[in-house]
Amino acid sequence: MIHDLNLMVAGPQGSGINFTSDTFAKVMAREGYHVFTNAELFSTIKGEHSYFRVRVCKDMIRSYSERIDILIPLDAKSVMLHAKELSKDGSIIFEDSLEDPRHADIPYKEILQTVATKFGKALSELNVMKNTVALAGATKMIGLDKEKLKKVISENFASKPTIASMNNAIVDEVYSEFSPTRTFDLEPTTYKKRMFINSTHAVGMGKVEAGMKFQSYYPITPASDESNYLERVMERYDFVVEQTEDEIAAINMAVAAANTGLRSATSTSGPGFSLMVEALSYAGMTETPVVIFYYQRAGPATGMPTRHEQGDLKFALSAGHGEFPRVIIAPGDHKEAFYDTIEAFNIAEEYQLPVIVLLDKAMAMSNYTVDPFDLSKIRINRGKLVLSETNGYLRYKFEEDGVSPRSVPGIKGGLITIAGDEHDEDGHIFTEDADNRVKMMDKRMHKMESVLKAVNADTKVKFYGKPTNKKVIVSWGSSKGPILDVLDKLGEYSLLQIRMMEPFPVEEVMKFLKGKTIIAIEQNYTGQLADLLKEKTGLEVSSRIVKFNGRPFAFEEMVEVLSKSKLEKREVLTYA
Amino acid sequence: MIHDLNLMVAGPQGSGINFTSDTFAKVMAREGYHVFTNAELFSTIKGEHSYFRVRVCKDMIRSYSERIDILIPLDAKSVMLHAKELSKDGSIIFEDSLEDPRHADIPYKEILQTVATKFGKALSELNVMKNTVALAGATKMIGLDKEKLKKVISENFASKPTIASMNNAIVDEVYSEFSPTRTFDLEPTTYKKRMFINSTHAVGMGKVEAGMKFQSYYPITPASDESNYLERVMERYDFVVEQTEDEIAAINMAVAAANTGLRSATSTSGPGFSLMVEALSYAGMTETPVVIFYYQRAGPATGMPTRHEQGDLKFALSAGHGEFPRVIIAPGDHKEAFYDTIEAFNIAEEYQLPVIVLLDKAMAMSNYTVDPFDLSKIRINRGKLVLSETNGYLRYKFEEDGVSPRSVPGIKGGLITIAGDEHDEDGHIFTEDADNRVKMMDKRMHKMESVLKAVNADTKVKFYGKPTNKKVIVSWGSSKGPILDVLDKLGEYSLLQIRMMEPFPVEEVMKFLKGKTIIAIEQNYTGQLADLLKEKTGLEVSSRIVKFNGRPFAFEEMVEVLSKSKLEKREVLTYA
Amino acid sequence: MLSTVNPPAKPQSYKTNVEIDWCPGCGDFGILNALVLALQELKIPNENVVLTGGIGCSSKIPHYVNVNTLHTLHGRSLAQAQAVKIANPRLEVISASGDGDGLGIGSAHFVAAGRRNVDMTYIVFDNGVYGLTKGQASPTLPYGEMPKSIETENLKFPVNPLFLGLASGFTFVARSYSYNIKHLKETLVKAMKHRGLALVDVMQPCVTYNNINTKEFYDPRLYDIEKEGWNPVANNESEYKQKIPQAVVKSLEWGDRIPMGVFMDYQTETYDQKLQKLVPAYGKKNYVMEPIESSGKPLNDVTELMDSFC
Amino acid sequence: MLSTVNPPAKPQSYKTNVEIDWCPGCGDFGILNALVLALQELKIPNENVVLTGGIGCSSKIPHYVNVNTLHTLHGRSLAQAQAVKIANPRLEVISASGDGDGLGIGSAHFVAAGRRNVDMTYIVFDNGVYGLTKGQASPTLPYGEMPKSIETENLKFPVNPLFLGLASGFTFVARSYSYNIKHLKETLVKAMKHRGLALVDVMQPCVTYNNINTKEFYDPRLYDIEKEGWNPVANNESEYKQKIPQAVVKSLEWGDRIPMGVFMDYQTETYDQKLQKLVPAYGKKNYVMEPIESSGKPLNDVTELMDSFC
Ligand SMILES: Cc1ncc(C[n+]2csc(CCOP(=O)(O)OP(=O)(O)O)c2C)c(N)n1
Ligand SMILES: Cc1ncc(C[n+]2csc(CCOP(=O)(O)OP(=O)(O)O)c2C)c(N)n1
Ligand code: SF4
Ligand code: SF4
Ligand SMILES: [Mg+2]
Ligand SMILES: [Mg+2]
Repeated sequence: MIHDLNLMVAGPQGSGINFTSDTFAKVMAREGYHVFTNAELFSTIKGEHSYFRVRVCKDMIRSYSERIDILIPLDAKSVMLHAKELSKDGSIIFEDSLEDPRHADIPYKEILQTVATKFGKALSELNVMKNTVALAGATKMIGLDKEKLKKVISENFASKPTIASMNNAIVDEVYSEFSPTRTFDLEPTTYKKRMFINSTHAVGMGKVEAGMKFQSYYPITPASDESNYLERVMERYDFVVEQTEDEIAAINMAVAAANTGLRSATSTSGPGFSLMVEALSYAGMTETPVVIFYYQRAGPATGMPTRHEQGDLKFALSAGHGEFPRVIIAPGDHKEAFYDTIEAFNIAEEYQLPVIVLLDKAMAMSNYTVDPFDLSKIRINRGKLVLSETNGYLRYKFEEDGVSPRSVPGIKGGLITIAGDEHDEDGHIFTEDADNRVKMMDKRMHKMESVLKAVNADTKVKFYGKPTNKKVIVSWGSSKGPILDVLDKLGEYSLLQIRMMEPFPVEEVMKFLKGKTIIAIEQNYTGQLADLLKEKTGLEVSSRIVKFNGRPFAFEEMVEVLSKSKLEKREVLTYA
Repeated sequence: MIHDLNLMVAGPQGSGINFTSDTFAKVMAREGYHVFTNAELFSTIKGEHSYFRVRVCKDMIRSYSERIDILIPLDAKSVMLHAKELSKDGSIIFEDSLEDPRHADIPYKEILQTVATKFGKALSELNVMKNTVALAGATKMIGLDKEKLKKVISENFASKPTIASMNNAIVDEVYSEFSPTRTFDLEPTTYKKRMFINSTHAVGMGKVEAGMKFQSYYPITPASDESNYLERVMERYDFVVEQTEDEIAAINMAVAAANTGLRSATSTSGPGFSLMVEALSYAGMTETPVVIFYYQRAGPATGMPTRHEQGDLKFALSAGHGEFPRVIIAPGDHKEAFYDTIEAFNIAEEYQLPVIVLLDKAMAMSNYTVDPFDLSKIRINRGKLVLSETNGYLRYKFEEDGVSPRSVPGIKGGLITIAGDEHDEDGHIFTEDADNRVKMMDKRMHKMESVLKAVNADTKVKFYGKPTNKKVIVSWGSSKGPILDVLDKLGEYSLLQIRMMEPFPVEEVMKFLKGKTIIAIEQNYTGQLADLLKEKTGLEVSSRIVKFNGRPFAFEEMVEVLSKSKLEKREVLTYA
Repeated sequence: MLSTVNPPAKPQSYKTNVEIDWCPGCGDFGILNALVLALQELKIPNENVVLTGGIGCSSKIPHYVNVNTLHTLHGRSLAQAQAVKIANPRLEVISASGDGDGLGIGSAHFVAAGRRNVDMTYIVFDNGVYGLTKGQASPTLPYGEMPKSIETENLKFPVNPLFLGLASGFTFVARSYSYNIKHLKETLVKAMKHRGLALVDVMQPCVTYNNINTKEFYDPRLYDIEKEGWNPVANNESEYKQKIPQAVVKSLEWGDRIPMGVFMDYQTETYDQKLQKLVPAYGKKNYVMEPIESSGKPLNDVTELMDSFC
Repeated sequence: MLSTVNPPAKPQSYKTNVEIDWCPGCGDFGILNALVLALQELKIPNENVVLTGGIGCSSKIPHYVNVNTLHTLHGRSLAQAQAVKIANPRLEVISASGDGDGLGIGSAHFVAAGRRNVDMTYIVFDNGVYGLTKGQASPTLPYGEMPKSIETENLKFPVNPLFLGLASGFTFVARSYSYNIKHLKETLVKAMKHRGLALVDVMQPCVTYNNINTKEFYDPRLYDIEKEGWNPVANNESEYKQKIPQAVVKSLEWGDRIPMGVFMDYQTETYDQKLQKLVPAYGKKNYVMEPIESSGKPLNDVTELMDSFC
């Protein structure tokens, strides 16, 4: 009986790795298992070596494992590269014969020939279906009912019934012709309905639920998956997704649509965000409720576009010239990504400022199982939006709480004047008066305190583990998953996940960290959260555990480093 | 006998305020006085109310004073706005008669009529020369030899001799017709040759001396004054100044010209810098020696384009996605601006990284007297530049010190491959190998330590005042001037001017600040240097003295706040 | 232009009380006056008009017109204006830019705007210089010229806004003149009535910095192409393709005679019509007024979406 | 093009050993091959050639050509290339961009480049999609089309690179085809020989994402305008002005017959010639090789400048 099973599909990009691993994952998720996947691909379209990992377990898992139980290499290069990572009791499913005793000898050619004949096709036409052979081989080794696999295949090819039938015929053949010498006896589980998604889906659904009506974007890895997902559902939920000429247009359009009265957002990654910072500053100055979804990837410059990193925290914190209020929220998993998306729109509209939701490639490209979201508790708050006739209207009126009523074009008596120059209450820019300047700066900057007061504790930080533990890890974003997986194993650590980066929740953080030995774990070079922590609280971390080779944390390296008797000031993790 | 004299010229923009105050300043500088000016103008072309201050003293002065001794209002509005600021022993020079006893009654009309007749002109044609009447009135009150004024006027109108003669005839008339009731007896001084310049000139001369061959820019206040100055001298010193279509092109062109082998730079202000950050990240990734001159102005967004602020420190520190090395130097006066400019090019080429020279509007638009630069000690270091035939060349070769030899196009055997994606030693991008990534990140980031080791102490910090003082002010940029002026008066304070912001000179800073009561003085809202200090050293300032109304520090408000028996945690200065 | 205003409301004055800070004699005044007259003629309720500007002397015009205004960033007037119209197609949207703003830093948006054909009007204040930053060369300054504000002669060939507008796909392309308020007003009215993206390039002397392209320069040169028989209307795609090269020929004229008037007026699918292909309810519902919550509870329900992932 | 190479050196191979990662069958291969052949024909020493790329599948071409290469940022290939040539006019400079890179995010540089007329060659890899980000619509994708990689049909009208090139002031404008290596090579040779800014728009099928603009689509449609009698050479400004509208007419053809060849070839002042008006020594001295110091001491002396402020 094994607790978790790790499958890897490896091969040239474009050879169906994605299809194979996803189908497997989906089948296992339907069984009620928790499934976690990790995709490592090149920034090219076809041909370069890539690999996907699928980890399956009856308990919740949030990181990939270095251990491979079943390896499905789609070419000889992948055998060479990955066979050494395969556990000694593991199994390789490969079409050609191998010297390796772990080779699961499935009669590929015969199976395909049988099915080809049955459907009156040439053998070569079935080449693309080799992956199905491997897939069925794997599920058979796990002892899965073949009908379950066939059901998912049928759904995948819903629009191409013949293809579905052929693939399913292959499944039947594999199940009848292949008698595995090794099998994998996974601890059983009971069925629970779960979604198999990544954060681009979670954010997308969050945007729909939040009532977003306008999203502008410019294609970029890994952010555009989210926009492309939204394009698929915009017809059904009535909103506009606009692909722009560049990221400058993307954010300017989102800002303008927000000032026209729609909930608006844009999504991007590092290079694109760099082009957006002038307009971010503008959104701060003009008190525009716009939400920016920032999917970090390995930088600097074009960097490694399909690889992971949390390297842009400090940049997001101070991007844009001049000083203006902004809110930054960093969800740590897909579930948080969904709820935080809605919260981000609420904060943006209540306080009339730009909100950045900071995500990363690991969240964008790692699919895993998530319980369906609880929609009953969701609330929408549009703040002081004025949608009916008014008079004596001033867009930037000084109010007790610093937030002015917000009219939009089309409202009788509510003409707006939005200005990126310093302005008076009416939005006009010709004062340059020193006192007005001070009042307007105070008005805008004061919002940070208001946000800090209003936002609930859970949105700011989350604490995991025993409160009495002496050692507390601080971390953020997708690093949370691998850390939690290890906490379950190593009881002496707790984790403080910082979720709101700006305004920084000093009070909540101090509550959990004062007097503790603090370890920062982040996926960047310098340890940006550790710096921020010191700037905001004066607290010094005793060790910075960092990783910056473009790959997310592996379960094993996390166990390894945290099991050390003494942590160095800087620990660099390098599993790949 | 007065120690310093303060003159103000006020009026609608475009009415010659600039000419009047500059001429006066130049005449006094020629006398051997130290002269300091401050310009407050609107972000418009003509008509809006503006004012220039000129302060004159035999000792060095570095700030403006609220006290006005001579007021030259060019319209009635200026009388109304500024007469109240005039000291009770002061004098107003205005064409129309005033109730104010301080009015210096110069017979404008008669004087102009006399000169008009002499030159056979209509009186109306001399309207534009009213400022000369006021100017001569002022110099007469100071007891200045009229020939000295006439000499400067002749130089100003060198290409228009008739205009010069007419203006000088006016001077003669004023000196003969006007007998001031009040005079200003300024402490005498001895002549010393000094330049009357602002930082755009200092930087411009620094660039010429440094051998810069390519500057790209897009017009923006106040940075473009520097480029426009360079355009005036490029013919003589052989280099190219290129006005681009936007700031994105400006920095990309500077980067490309640098990689082609020229010392290259670009100059901008906040909104423009925001558009440059993607390419800044690229310069870090590609190890390109490019220098960016960043003239801060009041933000956010378009903000107050002609007003002062030091609001972009944190932005400059972390601008650009991903992590890469950069150097940031912040000169505190025009002299430092000159030498730092040359140093910036040296550092950029020695370490092959982007260098940001952080300036501000107060430096860009405040002309004052500066001793001629000492050119004898200037050194040029181009680092590992390869300009002759080579072989086995690799642009990003791993070397002990992390700096690879740098070839450029045109060198036999020295083909370069520059890449903004992560790359191998040869600049090719197809590895995405995890180990190579780690090595390349280390290579680049390691430069920060090297710079910190190599740069001399004076470039990092400067300390002023008694080392034994318990109270130390930390500050940066143009705030230094007003603070030094006050230190001379209040002996209990010392000043630590932080000049290198990145890499941060922790050691040098600790040396001067450990155990002291620290006061941060900055011209921004939040106290950005204080934050940086805390992040880097853990040191907490006891008070943040800030100003963010768009005007530089006045001498008096600085004295006032530092004379307080107890400073609050936050002190906001608001003189305008 | 706004299809129907129902019920027609009586507009308030279209001028604000804000003090105007352009230099005396600046061509910008004429554009302001003509725009106000055009709005008066069309009688669109003030609250249904949105005017955007970039950054520059010209781009301050929003503050002087009593409608909804967005004073945006340098070069971004057109990008923001299009989004306003996409967000709420019931609004009448006008965008103003300087020649630097629109044809230099903003030209990527200019080219892309032609691809959308959003139903709005874009006015370029064409003065050959960067007024607000003290008179540097703008993209339309002719080659070799050196207005008094510039250190060195202009080494760049000029952008021709009309030619570029035609090439980019603007469906209405016109030139007018800030000192001919009647022609300018009429041109603006036509531009606003046009369904689709309209470009109005306005010769606008900058009296402070550009001492070459002055009133004295333009007055004797400008002539009205429509008066000389040009019919800009293209009734279908083939007429459009046939008229484009002719319009290009006219746009290239510069010298003793400078043409003004409407060069092209072609009606084809606008962006709102096109969006309906993807989102059938688009434009039928008013997204701005459409509630997204009821007592704080979201009106959208993603259950279906969640199920698709199970 | 590089005026004279003296002494003419024998170039090494123009191909690198780097493994090419385009999809099998991609049109990009043809462009690479044609470019290498063109360089071979012109025999410019490798070290005197600079090739820049933006970001995209196409923009990876620098890694495959054995010359100096700058793999820049998305949309900035042309901006950087111009600066290389300005910095060192002795170099032969070629810039590559995808259609998204060059005509979308980079189009402000495209328009501005026409104003300078830097002597260099700009190759646009025109495949109708954003290849590297998985096939979204690029600015040249025809209206209403929906290649298999796209969620929704394309609502934008396409940019016409030739028309836009003519309007922006490119002095050499051509179209070729990646599967017609002979024509493409000859076109590239002409472009490089042209003194001034040359645009070569290459029809480049993306076999992975664009199942509409394929080899099967282009093969029967493309015809050579020069073979049908078009003479693109304009010998002076008036010929240029006269030929522009004719070239525009040709550029508008699209459908059963798609024209390729050189549409415009006009020689006028290049940017290096123009720069000499302001900086007489420009181009005479080689700034890159010119020393700026001697034993560490600066060779420039600003004493004169300092004096001017005293
Ligand atoms: C990103 C950015 N760069 C530069 C500027 C500075 N700037 C302000 S106005 C202007 C040019 C204005 O010229 P134009 O658009 O022709 O308008 P005009 O003033 O001539 O009406 C510039 C460059 C800015 N505000 N923002
Ligand atoms: C600023 C920025 N935005 C977005 C991207 C993502 N990106 C990479 S390639 C590409 C488009 C490539 O399309 P194209 O230029 O047509 O080249 P192709 O791949 O089709 O050859 C995009 C949008 C990026 N690298 N940088
Ligand atoms: S500078 Fe020129 S464009 Fe600007 S307001 Fe003055 S005259 Fe008009
Ligand atoms: S995705 Fe298209 S353009 Fe890119 S390499 Fe593949 S075929 Fe070529
Ligand atoms: Mg202009
Ligand atoms: Mg493309």
